Amino acid sequence: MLKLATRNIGLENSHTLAVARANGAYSRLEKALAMAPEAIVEDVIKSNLRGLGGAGFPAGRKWSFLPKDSPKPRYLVVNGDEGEPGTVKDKYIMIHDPHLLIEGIIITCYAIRSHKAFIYIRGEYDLPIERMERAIAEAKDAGILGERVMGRDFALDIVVHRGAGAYICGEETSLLESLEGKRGWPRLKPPFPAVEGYQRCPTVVNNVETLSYVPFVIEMGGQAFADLGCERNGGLRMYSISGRVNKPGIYELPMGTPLRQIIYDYAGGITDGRRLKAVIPGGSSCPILTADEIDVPMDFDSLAKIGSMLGSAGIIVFDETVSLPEALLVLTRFYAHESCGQCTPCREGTAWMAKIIQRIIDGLGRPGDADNLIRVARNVLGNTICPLGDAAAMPVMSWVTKFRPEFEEWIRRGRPVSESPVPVTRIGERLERAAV
Amino acid sequence: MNAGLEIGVAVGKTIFIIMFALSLGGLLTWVERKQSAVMQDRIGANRASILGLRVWGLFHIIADAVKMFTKEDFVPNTPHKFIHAIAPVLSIFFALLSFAVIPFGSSIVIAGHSIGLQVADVNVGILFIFAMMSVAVYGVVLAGWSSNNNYALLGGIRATAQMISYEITFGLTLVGVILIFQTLSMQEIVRAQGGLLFGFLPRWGVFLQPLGLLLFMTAAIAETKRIPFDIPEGESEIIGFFVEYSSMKFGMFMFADFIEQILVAAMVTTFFFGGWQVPYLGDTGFAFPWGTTWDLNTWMVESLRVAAFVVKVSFFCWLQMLIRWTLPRFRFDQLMNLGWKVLLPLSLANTLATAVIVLWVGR
Amino acid sequence: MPKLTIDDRTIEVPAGTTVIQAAEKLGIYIPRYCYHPGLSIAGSCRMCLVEVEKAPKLQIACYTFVTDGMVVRTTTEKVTIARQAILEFLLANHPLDCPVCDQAGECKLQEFYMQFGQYDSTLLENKLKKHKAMPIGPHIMLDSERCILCSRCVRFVDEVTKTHELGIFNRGDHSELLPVKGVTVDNAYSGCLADVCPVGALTDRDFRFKVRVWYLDKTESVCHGCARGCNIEIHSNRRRTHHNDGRLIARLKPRFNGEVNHHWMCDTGRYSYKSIESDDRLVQPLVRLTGKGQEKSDWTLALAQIDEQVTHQVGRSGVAAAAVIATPALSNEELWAARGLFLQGMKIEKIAHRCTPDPNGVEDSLLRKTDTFPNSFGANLIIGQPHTADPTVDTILEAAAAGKIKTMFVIGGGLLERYSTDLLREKLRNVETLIAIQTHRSVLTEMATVALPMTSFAEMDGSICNFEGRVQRYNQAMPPVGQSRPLLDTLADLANRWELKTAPRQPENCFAELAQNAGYFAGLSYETLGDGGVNPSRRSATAATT
Amino acid sequence: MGTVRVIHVSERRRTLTFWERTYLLEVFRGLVLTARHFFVNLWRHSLWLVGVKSGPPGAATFQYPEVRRPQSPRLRTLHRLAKRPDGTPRCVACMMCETVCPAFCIKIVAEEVDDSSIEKRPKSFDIDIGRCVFCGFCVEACPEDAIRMDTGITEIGALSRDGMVLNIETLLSLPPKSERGDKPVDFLQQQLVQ
Repeated sequence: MLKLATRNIGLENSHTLAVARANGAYSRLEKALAMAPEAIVEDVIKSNLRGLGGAGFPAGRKWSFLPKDSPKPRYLVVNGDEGEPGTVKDKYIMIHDPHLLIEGIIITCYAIRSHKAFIYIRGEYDLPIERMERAIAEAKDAGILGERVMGRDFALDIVVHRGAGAYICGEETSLLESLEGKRGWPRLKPPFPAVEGYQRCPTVVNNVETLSYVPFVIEMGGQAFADLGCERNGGLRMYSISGRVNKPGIYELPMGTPLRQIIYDYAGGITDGRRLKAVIPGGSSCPILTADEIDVPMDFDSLAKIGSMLGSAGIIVFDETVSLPEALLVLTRFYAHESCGQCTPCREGTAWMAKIIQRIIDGLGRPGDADNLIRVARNVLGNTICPLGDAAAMPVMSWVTKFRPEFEEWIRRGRPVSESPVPVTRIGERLERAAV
Repeated sequence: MNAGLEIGVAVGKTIFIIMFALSLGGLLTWVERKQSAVMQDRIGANRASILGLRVWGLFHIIADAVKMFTKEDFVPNTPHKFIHAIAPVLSIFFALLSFAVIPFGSSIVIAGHSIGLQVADVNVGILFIFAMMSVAVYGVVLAGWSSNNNYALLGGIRATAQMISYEITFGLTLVGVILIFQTLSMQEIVRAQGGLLFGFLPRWGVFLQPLGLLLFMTAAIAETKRIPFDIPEGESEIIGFFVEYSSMKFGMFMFADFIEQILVAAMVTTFFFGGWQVPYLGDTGFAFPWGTTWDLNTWMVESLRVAAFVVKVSFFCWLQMLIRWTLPRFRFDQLMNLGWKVLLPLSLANTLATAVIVLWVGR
Repeated sequence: MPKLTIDDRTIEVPAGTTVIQAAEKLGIYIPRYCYHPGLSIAGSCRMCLVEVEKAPKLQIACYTFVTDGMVVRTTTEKVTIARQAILEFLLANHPLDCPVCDQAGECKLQEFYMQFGQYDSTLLENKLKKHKAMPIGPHIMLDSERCILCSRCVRFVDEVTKTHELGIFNRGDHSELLPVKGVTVDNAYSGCLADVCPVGALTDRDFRFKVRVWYLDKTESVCHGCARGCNIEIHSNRRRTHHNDGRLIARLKPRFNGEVNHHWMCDTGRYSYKSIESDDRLVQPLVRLTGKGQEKSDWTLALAQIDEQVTHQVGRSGVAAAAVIATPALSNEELWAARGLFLQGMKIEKIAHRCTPDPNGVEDSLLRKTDTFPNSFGANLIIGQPHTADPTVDTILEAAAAGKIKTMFVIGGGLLERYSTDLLREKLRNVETLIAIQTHRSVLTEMATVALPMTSFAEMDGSICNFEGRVQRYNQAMPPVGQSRPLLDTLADLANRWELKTAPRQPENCFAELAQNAGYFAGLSYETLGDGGVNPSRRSATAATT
Repeated sequence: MGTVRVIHVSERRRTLTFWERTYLLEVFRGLVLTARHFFVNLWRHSLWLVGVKSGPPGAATFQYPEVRRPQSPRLRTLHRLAKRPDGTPRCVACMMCETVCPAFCIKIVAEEVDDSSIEKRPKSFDIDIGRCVFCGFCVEACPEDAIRMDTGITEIGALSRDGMVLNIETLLSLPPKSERGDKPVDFLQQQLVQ
């Protein structure tokens, strides 16, 4: 089984420079620094490396959007906010192989001619922050970072920025706002960060995982990397799988691995041999898949084709004992809580949906509620500044549409579905009933 | 019979007939309200009470009288204050005077003296009544003129025009009656209606002069200036000759109206409905057409006859009320059209036809 | 110049124009909350969503810049549904406060809901509770529940006043507009917050519950608070006289003029209207008869007294001992009439308008000016320049104090803000015949031989020149207070009595005469002045360059 | 529901038949009609008089003021101002009624109240009943259901025009008909006391 980004995970002290170097770290950097920056960008474009934070925008293309003749400084911002429920991949890279990330950052900065990079890590990630800071210090001491990177005429400084723990700060423009010290509110686009980003200067914002694959693109060459994956989705990626499976965890697999294979072959199938009910394929904001839809290849394009998204590849598996309305309540409450409050549809819509679902769970549902949920979600969808509104609306729409009988039953009876062969776990009972 | 007794009898009869007219007139003010109310699904005046006693509003007569007497007597700024004051008196005076020739019974014999139940058995009674009614218009005209008010004057002029127009019909219809009964004496006319027609029908004017009755009633109502011929007054919209009158002077006009109404009822009774005659009742008792007889003494007969007269008059008062509360007012042009173009030709024709028939039958 | 089509109508607009602006040019009004032409673009209310051809989603018109060949539709079903949805969202947590809300009647939520809203609400959920009726400054009341978080106010204090008192706190639907902790919103322009707020979240404490806005009549006017001459609207309450404590003028609102004040006005100007109907207005002529104290009088007697006293005094002490102070609080027309009567008619050389600068004057880069007289520029043109003597008020007061002035006219307000009561009393002690034509009672009317009430700017048409020389006209908003009369009438009456040439009594005609005689105003009339005024100095400058 | 029958004016002004034009028969018919009413009513009155009260009465009259005409619950009668449970007026002086009033008979002066959940209340609330046309628009317009026309009071009188102006105390003191029952309120008396 080929391992790239997770190659060093599991080695003892893999986070130290010594261990990392012994296992290949910074060898790709040497190679990269010998190349022309344009060639690196070219190679990355060829590699079909997609933005693995969730949007799936080709990384190389993003880099190429930086204005060529701007006198302003350029910045690389690494998005380590990893707020999407069900996703834990960046954390592992930063904890276990920070030097891989640093290597990726240096290569990218070299490729985009940036001399300053920020790593924005979510506030709750104590250990990753500690490891990253230590790794940067080590790299600086070793002359890998600093005024002269690897002794070349290329200066690079990496700053670790600790976020304060807002889901919205995973969105690139609000991340930049947050980085600038402001309230984490998404910006209007255009201009995109590539043109006006951090401090209104050209900025590339990439996910930790994306940048961690950059050294391998250099190592293998763009085409070879692309061939690992499937069409237009190059290389591997890390799938975090959680929920009712026997072996939840992170699996680094090629792009396009079928979902069924991931669940049954790698994650060991459903707990206690129960029936699969539904799967969220790429983090909680992605539309849900029913048990019949899991033969889909896990890549950006295939999932988009069936109306879902690969997102951050945070697979969440629900078995037949899971009460979906209650699970949806957890999700919508999360989004209502994390909505930044800037634009109207998201601010009011997320909270409204959460209130409706809460009311249904409380047994006070009304006949029109399911339709109203879909209608509210549709009104939020696409009308917001940033994708958080969509992220909140899409699950509601897909869950209520695909599992409508279960919702209707709850609305009608005011309690969970009765026909379930096994007792349904009441998630709601474990939730504190703080006002949404 | 000595002169003193004769005067006493005359005074007695006069008092009787005046009391009859006045009390019935007073009663009619109550009847007017009550009858209209009952006709219109209402209750009518019933609030006046003495010690909580209401007797269906009868005390309203007294209340009205008290009110009329105690209200301010407003006299308009007019140079003819005397005429203004005398006009209502004229109105009521001539109306009452006409009752002198109305026979309210045959005659009674007291202590051998036969006393005719009529104030004055004038042998030209019809002409007398006719004259009195014609003179009554002065009251109205003078009232309108002396009020020094354009509206009152116009009302008076309308009254004159109306009364003159209808007087002709009024007179001509009576010509038919005179032709048939061949007398001008009221008592004689009543006595002439005592027989039977075709052996069973009372020989009343109504059967001999049906068209005459109709025309007479119409003209007579017009003479009394009551709805539908109330153009001289028209209280509700066009107002009339007594607009400047108040207090008892106004009351006298109103009262004159009611007196005239009784008078018309009495005349209709006398001319067309056999006056005091009771069908089949002779001087000695009833003699029914089928041969049955029922003897009664003179007093009984005479009482029945007076009662019959009172009942008949009351009925025609009621009938006039009914008409007054049923029909809407004529427009002035309609009034004139009716008078000159319908009633006058009809009454002429009626007179002519009567004359021809009387001649033919007489021959 | 890109050419675009909005609702099947084509327009060519400069590059950099947004769709909302282009649509406005076509007369198509796109509803908006957060967009304000005087502030930066937030794009957060999403009310202005429109359909742009080839765009996958609806676009916000306020932040979509026009491109050539762009096709925009503002009335499609998609747009209608989106607008209904946005209004539904905005109202989800909006309290049903309209009955007690001062904004009702000019509230954009009401207006747009009536126009674009979906009338059947599907909302069953409870509304959130937030802070209500918080006085956050001397002039502004905040009701967070009513706030729709459009952030106009936040941008106003950040971008216009740069005082940063307001912020949006908390997240999601708990977001709440609040003043920064420990800060009161007391900047010099805080009243504008009530103007920018499209709903009833920020309301004017001064206007609170006085009149319902639908009873107000609007008159275009110019602020007389300082030399800036901000364009304003006088909102008067003539229809329900028992409201607003029985006063006619309810509030002043700024009127957009890109050359003068843009959308704003300062608080000093905004609340200056209170003096118009204040209790210390002079409402009746006052006459001091020889040997008696000052008494209330009527116009006929007062004018006769002026005639008699001034003729007598001037006859005794000569024209040289006569002086006139016509303050720059007067309009151009009034100054012109005063000049005609006193300088040309009566040949009084000592006619002054210039005062010592206001020691308390404040000035900032936005609007406020040190000179609190509204018409210094015009007074200088009309009274000052063509007249060689051109004394200042100070020199005249000195001369009066020295006993050289026996007859004096003091016309127009504003002197009391520059000179203390005691100082004036001291300086004018020796003036024997003092004629004061004033709007308010003061030491001047108190000392006056005859004091005549005159109308304030709200009761009269007129024109003034701001500090740049822009000639702007204002209109009568209410009938004269008490027995006060327009100064033009008073001066014409006096001129008639002295058989001197009179200036027209109608301000419009008077201005026409002024335009004929004073070069600066040449070619101007009330019509050409229009709503925004004209700056002849700039006109000549541009004429010179071209 | 049936369709609406349109009556044309020409249809109503049809020409009269000969017998109608002679008028005589019509007069007679009219007299019969009124006479029938007279006798039927007289009969009914008589029955009632002798104590047979089961039949219909002879007159539709209500012996006011002893007997009052039953009021429809929807009848618009004298206004009152509703109170909150704590006795303060429900009215928040929003001026809706004043604005909608076609007779301009409502005059409200608002004032501020410390309670931030109410904020506004009427300082004075005058209705000039002498001007009121009882259209009920004020009740329709009221967003707080504060002004109601359910007192059942229809006898409104005063000895002066000023007396017809009801102030806030009077309006608040009036009970709804449902509470008052049929007990008549001597409204004039109340006015005179003031």
